[in-house]
Order: sequence, then C-alpha cells, then structure tokens
Amino acid sequence: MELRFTEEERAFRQEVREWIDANLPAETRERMASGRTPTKAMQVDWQKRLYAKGWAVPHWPVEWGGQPWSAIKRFILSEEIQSTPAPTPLGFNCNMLGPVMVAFGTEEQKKHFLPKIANLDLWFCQGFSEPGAGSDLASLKTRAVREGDHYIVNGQKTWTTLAQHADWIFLLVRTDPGAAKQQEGISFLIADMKTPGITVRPIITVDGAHEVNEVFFDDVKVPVANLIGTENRGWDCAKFLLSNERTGQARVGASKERIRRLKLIAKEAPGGARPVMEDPRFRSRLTDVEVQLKALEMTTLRVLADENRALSQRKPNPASSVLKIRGTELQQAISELYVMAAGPYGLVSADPEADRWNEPEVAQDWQTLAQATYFNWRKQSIYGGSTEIQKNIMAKAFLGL
Amino acid sequence: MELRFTEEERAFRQEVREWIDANLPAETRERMASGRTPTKAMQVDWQKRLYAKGWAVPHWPVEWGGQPWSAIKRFILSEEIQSTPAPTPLGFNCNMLGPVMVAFGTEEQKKHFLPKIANLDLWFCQGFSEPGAGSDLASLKTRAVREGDHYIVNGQKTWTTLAQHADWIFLLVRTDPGAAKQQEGISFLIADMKTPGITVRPIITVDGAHEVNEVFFDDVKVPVANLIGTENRGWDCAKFLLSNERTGQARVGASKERIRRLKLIAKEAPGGARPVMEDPRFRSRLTDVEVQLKALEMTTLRVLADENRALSQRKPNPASSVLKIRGTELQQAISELYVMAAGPYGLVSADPEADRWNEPEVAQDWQTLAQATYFNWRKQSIYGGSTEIQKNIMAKAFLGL
Amino acid sequence: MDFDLSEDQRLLQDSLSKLLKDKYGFEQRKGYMKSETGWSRDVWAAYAELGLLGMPFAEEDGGLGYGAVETMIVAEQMGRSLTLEPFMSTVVMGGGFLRHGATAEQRAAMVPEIAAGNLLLAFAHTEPQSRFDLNDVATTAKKDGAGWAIDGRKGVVVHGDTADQLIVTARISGARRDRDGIGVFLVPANAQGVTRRGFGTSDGQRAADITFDNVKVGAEAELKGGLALAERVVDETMAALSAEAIGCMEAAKDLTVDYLKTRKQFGRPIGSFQSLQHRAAEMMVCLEQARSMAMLAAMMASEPDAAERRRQMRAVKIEIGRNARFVGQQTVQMHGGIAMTMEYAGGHYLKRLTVIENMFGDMDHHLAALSEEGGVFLAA
Amino acid sequence: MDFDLSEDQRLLQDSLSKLLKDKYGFEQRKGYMKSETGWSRDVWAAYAELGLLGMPFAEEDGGLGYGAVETMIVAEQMGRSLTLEPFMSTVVMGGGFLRHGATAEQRAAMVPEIAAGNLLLAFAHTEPQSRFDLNDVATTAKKDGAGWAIDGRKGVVVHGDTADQLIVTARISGARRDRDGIGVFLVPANAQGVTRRGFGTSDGQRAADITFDNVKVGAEAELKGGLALAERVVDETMAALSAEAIGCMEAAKDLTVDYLKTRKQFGRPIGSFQSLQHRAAEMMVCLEQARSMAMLAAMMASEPDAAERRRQMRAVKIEIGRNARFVGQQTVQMHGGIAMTMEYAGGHYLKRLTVIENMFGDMDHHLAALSEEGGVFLAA
Repeated sequence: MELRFTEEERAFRQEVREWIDANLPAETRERMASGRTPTKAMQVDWQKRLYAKGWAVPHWPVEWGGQPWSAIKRFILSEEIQSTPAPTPLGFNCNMLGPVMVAFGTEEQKKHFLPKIANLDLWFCQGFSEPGAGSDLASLKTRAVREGDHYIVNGQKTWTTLAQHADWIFLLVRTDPGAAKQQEGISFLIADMKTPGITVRPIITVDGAHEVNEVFFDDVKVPVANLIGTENRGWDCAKFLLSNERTGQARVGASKERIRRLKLIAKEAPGGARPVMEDPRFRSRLTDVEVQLKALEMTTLRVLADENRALSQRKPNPASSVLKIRGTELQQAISELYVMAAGPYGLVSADPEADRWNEPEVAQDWQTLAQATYFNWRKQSIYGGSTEIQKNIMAKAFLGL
Repeated sequence: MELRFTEEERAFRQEVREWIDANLPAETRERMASGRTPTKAMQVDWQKRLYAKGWAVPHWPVEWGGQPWSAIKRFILSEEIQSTPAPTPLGFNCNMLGPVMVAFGTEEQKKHFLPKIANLDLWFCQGFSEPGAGSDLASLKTRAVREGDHYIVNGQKTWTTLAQHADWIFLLVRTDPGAAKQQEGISFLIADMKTPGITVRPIITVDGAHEVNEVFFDDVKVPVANLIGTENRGWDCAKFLLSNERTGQARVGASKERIRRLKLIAKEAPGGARPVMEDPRFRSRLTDVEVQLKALEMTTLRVLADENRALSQRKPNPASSVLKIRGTELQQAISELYVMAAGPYGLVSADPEADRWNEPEVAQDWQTLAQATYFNWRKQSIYGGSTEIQKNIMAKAFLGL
Repeated sequence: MDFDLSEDQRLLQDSLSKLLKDKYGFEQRKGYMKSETGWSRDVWAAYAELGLLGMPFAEEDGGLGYGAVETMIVAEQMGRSLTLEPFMSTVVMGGGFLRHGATAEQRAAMVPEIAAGNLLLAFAHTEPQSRFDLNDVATTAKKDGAGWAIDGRKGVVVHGDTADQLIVTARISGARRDRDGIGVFLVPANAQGVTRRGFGTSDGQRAADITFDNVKVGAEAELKGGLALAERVVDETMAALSAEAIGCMEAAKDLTVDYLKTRKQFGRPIGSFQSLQHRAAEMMVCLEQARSMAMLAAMMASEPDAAERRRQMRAVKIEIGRNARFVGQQTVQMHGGIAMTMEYAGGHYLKRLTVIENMFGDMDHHLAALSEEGGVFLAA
Repeated sequence: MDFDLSEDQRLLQDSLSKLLKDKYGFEQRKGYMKSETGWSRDVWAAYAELGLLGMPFAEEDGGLGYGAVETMIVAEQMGRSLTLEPFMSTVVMGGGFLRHGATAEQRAAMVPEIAAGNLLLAFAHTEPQSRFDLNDVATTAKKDGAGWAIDGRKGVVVHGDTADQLIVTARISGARRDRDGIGVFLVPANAQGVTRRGFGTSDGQRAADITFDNVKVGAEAELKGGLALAERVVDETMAALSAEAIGCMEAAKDLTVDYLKTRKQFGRPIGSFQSLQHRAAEMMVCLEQARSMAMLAAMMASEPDAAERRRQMRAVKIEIGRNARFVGQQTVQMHGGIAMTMEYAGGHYLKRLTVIENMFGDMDHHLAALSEEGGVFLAA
C-alpha cells in the first residue's frame, strides 16, 4: 500500500499544468471560470489541441491515439483540465462512442472514425432515451427495418444533449421487435445528422438553457455499414458504454475548482455586517462539502487503482457505485452554496438569449448564474442512471438484495 | 379561523400550571427533570392525584371519569404535564385499553375495570408484538383455545413495556387459525399477570435499561369473561387502539421541556474557549430543532381542532400522520443535541444498577444520561408503527399510491 | 382556537380559484410571461373586479377591511397557479406601507386607484452591500427645502419595472447599518432622476435595478414609522409569501403524485416503487408542517409585540424554506427529465419556491438571528 | 499510488482475524465485559504472542517497526469484533508518546514490557472545562527540586482504571488555554497522590476519573515535545480510530444485510422492500466514503507538516463521524427491536461508533477548526 503520488506523478501534474497554462485560449478559460459551458468553437479548438498533444484520449489503445499510462496518470490529466477549468474532451466522442467502437467496431470503422472522433472532426451526440424509455431504457421503441444495405429508421429520441452541435449521432434502435426479451433485438447504429428525415427540436430547460433536444427519425436511411457490432446485440454495446468510465461521473476536479472559486467569491460577497465567508454557518456548510469531496477524491483514486483487477476479474469495485451518487450530490450541494452566497441578487437571472444583457451590470456575473446553475444541476441525479437506479443496482449487485 | 388561544383556554393553562406546582411531589419532579423515567410508585401516586382531580382521563366519556372538554383544552392539560415535567397518565391504561373497553367492553367489564384503569389501581401492559410479528402484527401466533368458560393461552409476546410493573396484560391471541385472512380469527383478551403459566423475562436494552420484557404464556387459563369485544374480531379493537390518540405520539410538550432544559445546560456546558451555547453552529442546530417543534405543535393543534370532523366523516386528517414521524425525529434530534452538548463527558455512562454510583460525581448527571438516552430513543422510530410503516400507510391512505 | 374558514372566506377562496382556473392555465401563463410587462393586465383587471386589490384596506379608505387570513387564502391560490402579477408588491407590501405609514389624505388618494387596478407599487430596499438586512441602507435622503433629495441605488426591486410609485428606504442620519435614522419614502417612478433597468428574475417574474440621482420629493413623501414600519410590512409579506409557498408546494405535490400514478417504467406505474412512495409521503409531511407555519404566520402577522412577531416570523420563514426546498427538489427528481423543461409546470414550482426561500432572508439568515434572539421557546 | 496490501500485511490481517474469530465471538465478549477489568487478559496475552503489542516500535527498541498501514489493518479487525482491550491506549497512544517523546533509556525499559503484555498505559488529557481542546489544561506541573509536582483532575481517561503508567498533560507555565507551556508527563498510576475512580463508558468499555494531589515525579518523567507531541499522537490515534470505525461499520452493514435477507414480515424477506434496499445501498456508500478517509488518515499519520496533517485529519474525523452516525443508526432502524437489545451485536456497533464520533472532537468541533484553517482545498 502506497498512498502518495509518486515523484513522477507529481512531475507529470506540473507538466500538465504548465502546458494548459500555455495553450488554453484566454477567452475559453474566462468563460469556463464564470461557470458557463464552452461554445462549440471553444470545445472543438481545445480538443484539437489536446489531440495534437496526445492527451485527448489517453485511455484509448495506443494505436488509436491512447497513452500507455496508469489510471492514476490519466486521473491527473483529467483533474488538471477540470480544475483549470478547461473544457474536458467531449464525453460522447471520447468516453462513450470511442471505446464502444474500439471494442465492437470493424477495422474499417475504426480506421475511418476513431481519429475523427478523437480529434472532434465529427461531433457525436447520443440517441438513447425516448419519451417512454427513461430509466427503463431497454423498452425503447425506435424501429430500424433492414431494406437491402440500409436500415430505415423511424422513431423519436429525447434528452439528446447538444444535438444542435452534432455532426453525427449514435443511437439504439429496435431491429427485432419479436425478440423474447426486450434487451434482445436492439442494435447500435451511427448516423450522419444531415441524413434526410432527421429533425432536431430544442428542449429549453427550466434555467432557460438550450442544452438538450428531441431528435425525430422519419424514414431515415442508415447504411448497414453504420451498424456497430452485431445486429440485435446492441444492448451489449450499450451496457459496455454505460459501465465505462464511471470514474468520470464523480467530476471531482470540476467540483474542486467550483469550491475554490466560491471561497474567493464568498470572501467578498456582502453578508450585511460582514462578508458571507465570515458567517460561521456558511463556512461550516462549505467545509462540510469540501470534506465529502475529499473523500470522493480518495474513492475515485481507489477505484482507478483497482481498475485492472476489476476488469480482469469482471468484478466491479463496490466503491465505483459511490462515484455517481455522491459526485452528483456534491455538485448539487455546491450549487446550493452559490445560491446562498448570492443572497438577494441571486434572483437576478442571466438572459441566455442576449449576450451583453448585463451591461451595465445589475448584479455580479456569478450571482446571475447561481440559481440557473442550481436549477440546471438538478438534472445530474436524473440522467446517466438516476440515483434511484444506481441504488437498485447496488442493492442487487453488491448486497444481493 | 381563529388561531389564538381563547381567554378561557389561557386561564385554564394557568390553573393547570398552578395545580401541578402545588401537587407534584418534589422528588418526582426532580427525577423527571433529570431525564429519567418515573419509578412505579411515583407514576401510581401521581396518576391517583390526577384522577382525584378529574384530570387522568379527560378524553374518556364523562360517565367514566372524562371531562366535557374541547380537544384543545385536553391538549393544554397534557402539554402542561409534559412540560413541567410530570409523569403522563399511563398510556397503556388511559390511551390504549381504556378507550377500547369503552367502545367494545361489556357493561360489567366497564364498571369493574374502567375506574381501576383510570386510577391506576391496576397497571396494564400490552401484549401485541411477537418475535415473528413486529411490523406485520397480524401474523401473530399466540394461540387461545376455548375450553369451557376459559381460554387456554400458549405463546410468546415480546417488547412488553414495563411488564415487570404490570398487574394485568391486554393481549391479542389467535382464536381461529383457520380463518381466511390472518386479520380474522384474532381475539382481544385481558389477563391477570399472576395467572399461573405467565412468565416475564427482562430484555435489557442497549442503554442498560430494563424497560421491555418477553412474556411467555404456558397453558394459561383466561376466563372467557376477559374477552373484550367479539371472539375472532379482536383486530377491530387493535385497529381502533392503534389509530387512537395519535396526537399523543408527537409529545410536543415533553420535547419543549427537553429543549428549554438543554438551553440552560448548554449555557454552562464547557465548550473549550466558551460555553457550548455560544458556538453559533450548536445554537443554529438547536434553533433549527425548535423551529420544527413549533411547526409540529401547530400541526398537533390542527389535528386536534379537526378531531370531530375526522371522527364523524371517518376521514383522518392527513396532518395526523405527520405527528408520529416528525415527533419521533425531533425527539431523536434533541437527544443528539444533548450528546453534542455533553462532549467528552458524554462517554461516562450512568450505572442503572447502582443508585449512587456517581457520588462523588465523575460527570454531571445530565452528561451521564446523554448517550444512554440517545441510544434508547432510537426505539421511537421503530415501535408504535415504525417510520417505514407510517409512510406505507400515508402513501396508500392519503396519496393513493 | 379554530382552523376552519368562515363562509365568506370559503367564498373568496372559491371565486379566486374559479378565476384562476379560467385565466391561469399553464399555457396561458406562458403567454403572460412573454408579454411586455411579464404579467397580465387582463388578469389584474379581473382581480380588481373581484375586490382583491383593495382587500387589505379599511372600508373607510375604500377597501374591504380583510385581514391576514384572507391574504393567506388569496396568496395560496396564487401560489397554486404560479401567478406573475404584482400582487405582493402592490397589495401586500404597498398596502401595508399605506395602511401603517400613510396619512388619511394619502390613502384617500391612492387606495381607490390601487383597488381599481390603476396604481402599482413596488418596495425598493435591497442594496448591493445590504444582503438581507433592512437596516443596511446607504441610499440617502437629505433635507431639501421643505422636502427631500434622494440619492442611491436599489437592486432587485421586484416588479419595480412596472410600478408607478416606489417605496424607498433611505438614510436620513446615522451610519450605514444603524437602526435609527432610516426613512421610508414614496417616490413616483417617473420622477426626475429615477433610472430603472428591468430584468427577469430566476422564477420568470420581473424586477428592476433602480438608481436615484438627486430625486426631489415633498415633505409628505416620508411615511411615518421608519425601519419599524418597513419591518412590520416585511413580516406581513413573509406571512403572505408563506401562504403562496403552500400553494406552490401543494400543487407540486399533486402534480407529482399524479405523475407517479400515470408514468410507467419497467411495466408498472413508477408510483408502485416503495422508495418513491416513501418520498411522496415525506413530501406530504413537509407540506403539512409548512402549512402549519403558514397558519402561524397569519396569526402572528397582526401581533402588536414587534419582537415576538419577528421571532415567530423567522421560525415561519425557516420552516417554509426547509420544506419548500425539499418539495421543490423532489418534484423534479421524482418526475425525472420532464420537470427539467420550461414546457412543464413542475420545474417552475421549484423556481418560485427557491425565490421565496431567498426573499427577505434565507434559512441561515433567520437561524442566526433567531438563535441570537433566544430561539422559539423562551425560558418560562 | 497503490491501495493493495503487501503479502506481510495480508498475513497480519489473516492471523488477527483468525485469533478474533476464535476468541472474540459476541458471547465471549459478553464474558470479558463482565470481568473485573472489563476486558480479557487472556486475549491481551494472545495479542502479545502475535507481536501486536510491540508492532509500532522500532526494531532496535524491541518492536516490529510497523507503520500506520499496519495499525489500520489491526484496528479495523478489532472494530469488527468490538474488542475491549486497551490497544488504543497502550499501543497506539502510549506507543506514540514513547516513540516520539521518550528517551532511548525509557524506551529500552518500557517497550519490551509493553510488547510482552506486562505494561499498560493510558492518556489523561480531558478536564472538566476543556471539552475537546488539548491546549485547555488547568492541571499544573510545578518544579519540585529536580523533578515535578503535579496537581489537578483528569476525566474520562479511557482504560485509566487498569493502566500502570499514565501519560498526563499538565501546565508548566502560561494561562489555561495557552498553546505554550504544556508538558507531557509519565506518571506511575500507583504514585502517591493519584486517586482513580473507574466507571463504564457508554460503549461498554472502561475509563477513570483521576485526581493528582501533589504527585511527585522525577525530571525524566517529562517527555519531550509538549503540546505538539500530544497533537501528533492524537492525530495518529484518530487514524487508528478511523480504521476501527471502518471495521465496526463494515460488520454492522454485513449484519444488517444478512438480517434483511432472513427476517420475514408480510410473507417476504424485508430485504425485498425497496426503501430498505436503498437505505442499505446508502449504508454502503457511507462505508466506502469512510473507508477512503481511513486510508487518507493512514497516509497522513506520518505527514511531517503538522498543520497539513492536522487539517487532513480533521477532514477524516468529520467524514468518519458523519458516516458512522448514519451506519450506526440505520443498523438499529433496519433491524428493528432486536438491535435495541444488549443481547445482540447490532446496537453495540452504534454505541462504539458513537463513542468514536465523540472522541478527540466531534463533527462540529473539527468543522469549526478546519473552516478557520482554510478548509480542505487551500487556494492554489
């Protein structure tokens, strides 16, 4: 048992930090620091820089752009990116589709797509959820009927994040409605978003943001060459995808950055007689969240260090289930602390439609984002397997209940 | 809507307060104030005084010693008793068996027993739970077989509170094991604890207290005249008993007394640099509990004021379910505040076997009781319908889920 | 003690409920929100017709002489429908200032206009440095001949963008956080030197940032009462906001329970899952505890002992805030994605409840103050 | 970074686990608790034989030279079995004081005796007014010729009733709460002027209230290091206590999950009810988060930067406390009545976890201090 970072790991952290400082465009850093999501252009530009450096997809096989690193080293890179803060490589491309294609794709698919996925030449979005298939994903109804060398796809996907930016989509479709179990008869396809018959309709979330979409498929012709893996065995790909990279969901680096920023902000934030940070109650609440975050960081490291064993024995580490549940709770708790710090000026709502609406400013920028972020982050305990679903899984898989 | 106490109600409160001050023996008050339960002699003596005054069973019919009072007036009496603090009339007698006998008993039973129940001439205990029948009470197995004018009772009861003090027991027995539903075929009996074949075995709880017992029935002969209500319809009595006097479970008066005392204690309790009460965190936690207790007090009053409607329309007030759940939580939360206030001296454990073990004292009396009380009060969310059972009932009865 | 509504009160509740059912469906509300004012003049006129806009004023002033219980009834209905109109600003707050601080002449001039729906008020108290402290006032009022000249900046003036008259706290004397030396002034919104910048609030309502640059008003513009007046009105408003929160929570709970019964996953209604059943039961516990406190607030709104009123009102605000947060968050969680969207009412309840939680002091603010004031149950 | 145990460490874990399985069934434990000392001399001898009592000492002092990871392994096993012996007092705390504060001669004299199981130590620091503050010392040590005279009273000295030597903090100079001027003294428990009153603690262990009335000790009795020494040892102890808490929590979780599988109500195992399944899952989350912190504690126990060590150890103590409370309470709640009884292990885990939560500072104590020290994640 050796619980400290090695000399080499510490040196690597320093190298990453310096490289990010030298390469991250100032406007990207600034936008991220204010608590906003990066624009499409910022995301693409930054990911290309990471790819050029060899850092976009370190967890992939070396032949496809990966690095022969330990899990801890990958963690350090990811944490440094998050805590700068800089955009993280697009999850749909790098953590979801990429590994699925590596594991299930044909040689042609890999050669053609993997470099474009890693370099964000193609922006992928995810077509899994449907209006009637949320937590119960396997009940999905979007149909794909094979006609010659095409599938004809009809149906509707929803909660499709950033579909408005996407060039391509990966999606689950039902290819055999007669299968005995609903998990059977599902296939995993990829499709060009420009294919006729695909329509994207924005969903505006309660905070006013346009982040998710509905995607409609109306007699969409998808070449059979776009099938990933075996027809009717798409559920294998989906399971693989969902179990992959659970450590990413904890987002400890990003939460640390938000905490550090909040401490700075709260030192100035008016609290009547004294700054908010000098209120012992607020300070205790903040410290309490920090402590839990520290524990989550250690849990993340434990899961990472255990990754090879878990993979080889096909026995996931029980601690891995902790990451999504507590990671989510802590991100939400931090958003509540921002609301508290903002006080009455937290009522001011940023107008996402108008770029310079707050000039001259009626409230500080972070104040105008506090409640919106709080509302937006309620989604985190719902998507990617809700907290309830996570606990079902834990009770069954680890406790035998 | 009139949300203040009337002049008459306020005057009554004053009258009660003065009467208690004049009549409560000093040693009883002192023992209660220290957070201990009253001795049997104290309980009996005090209840006889209350009965003589007409205040032991004000919620009973006037002919059996009750008072023609409003629910609010009864609440005031009960709250004053709790917040003195003085012993409350024995619940098994006054709130459980008494009302059941009034509703289901024969004229002979009422005449013979009700005055003795109200005056605590006979101390009753409750024989409901069994080792295999806890939350699922209707699965009870204790058998009663009729032979001539007796039932022969065999079986075991458990969690029988204060059976060691009891003269009599009321119990549920299975008289028809062949009934279609398990709720059918149960009967409600009362039995003299001195009947041959009844054995009481103490259960010592984690805090070291002897409060509950196992009661064994080995060929116990109970006269048929001791059947309450109809044979095989004892579940009606049990349901009536369990739904009765739910407002009592909130124990707001007792919690208020515990809070007031804690404030005094914490003003002196060493907190290192300053008394515990001057720590803003502790003070906030305490105030937070007080606020919830205030809300519970208002909820209790709402349920009481609505009692006649609820009874006549046979539609319980949804707020009534709140009382047990939150009342329990708050009593437990208060016990945790005592543990916090006690600090390192909370580790000192009172020796319940030795009366003067703390002379000369190694810690203040309240400190030695803090953790024991905390442990003991964990039972409150388990017995009398656990919090889980309460929520099942709410979801079904009020939400239709 | 009696918690039942009178016949008249029930009538008031029914007629408002009918009006809102008619005019305040969730789709209609979206339209109002998109309009220029951000709320409906049409609904406002309907309120006037129903007598709601004059309800708290004495009959001799042209009102209905209703009390805190009636305000509670009305606010609760408005909470259910998530109404956007400036009822709190104009009738509850504006009404409170006029009743307790204005002269008979002022009331005679203004009350009929308010009751008719022609006059809108807004209370300007928050400043960039003040956080929740009403006594923290940097805006100044200087003697100017017989009248006053007002200078300063007020933020987050709810419905301040459409108000005709602003009620402004300003410092006449003393240091920034002194309790003494604060005046409350009636300032026409179109007075010279008043600049307003309107914006949306996080719950989809409207507010304004307002600067006062040497704004001249007459001597009569100062209402009598100073900080105590403002505190009294804020206490009354907290009672009304609590009732509004009850309406929001109850509607959110109903919406959620309905959804649990109809939404199916894994081949069964999700309301058949025990973990969601227990959460829904907990929502109900929260709602009932909050409702009890809203009733306490209605009772305490007219309490003459200001310190006692304040303590109890802090307890109310804390308990409303705690339960509002749980009910709001669980409304979204138990719905799942659908309640994350603008198109569905669920998330809007969370938003309004969050704003109520953060108006006039959040939980920690009142916990700190209440614990310093000795808590809820004072030593006997 | 590597969280795996070495071959030797696994061996240590296995041999202790085997010993405890053999000698520390719950029924055996009841017997030890009822004995005069409140724990088992027999088990203590077995520990000695296994080498556990000398494990933290350097090999040249007669020990095994084990570190914090080995202590973690041992304490966790002891937590699982709810052992009662004075391992923390004698080996972890006593050992810490001797390693960091004693002279080579003192170690040469004492370590072999400790390792052999013949010498017991206890740390006397709490005073009636001190609460959790190690620097709050009213007990005095006055120069007395070449040596010292100690006067004062120490409370809740865990295992102080059976200890042979007491390690006592006493003030040499300065005011009651000064950080400077505190000495740490080795005092024979049978020295003249030492009066001990033993009593049971709430978790069924033993402690003593000890008064020192002009107790004379030699110059060599003062260990070197003062308050910093005591703080270092307490930090090491907090690491060990955290590991013990993990053992308690894991055993309590296992016991609960087993019970959920076997206890039937309403015709089915209660573990088939989703609300209990989710609570059990939450217990597991708590356990894993706590385990992470126990590992952090093992890592930080040897951190040379005292301020950094202290901050991280506070974080550990807070997180252990939070999760210990949840796991302990839910162990009882999910069992129901059975875990409320003395006869069943469930409730005893709650009790031991409560004591650990309240030793060397509860959550609020460390939250206050840690937040004043800048929190966990210092500005970069």
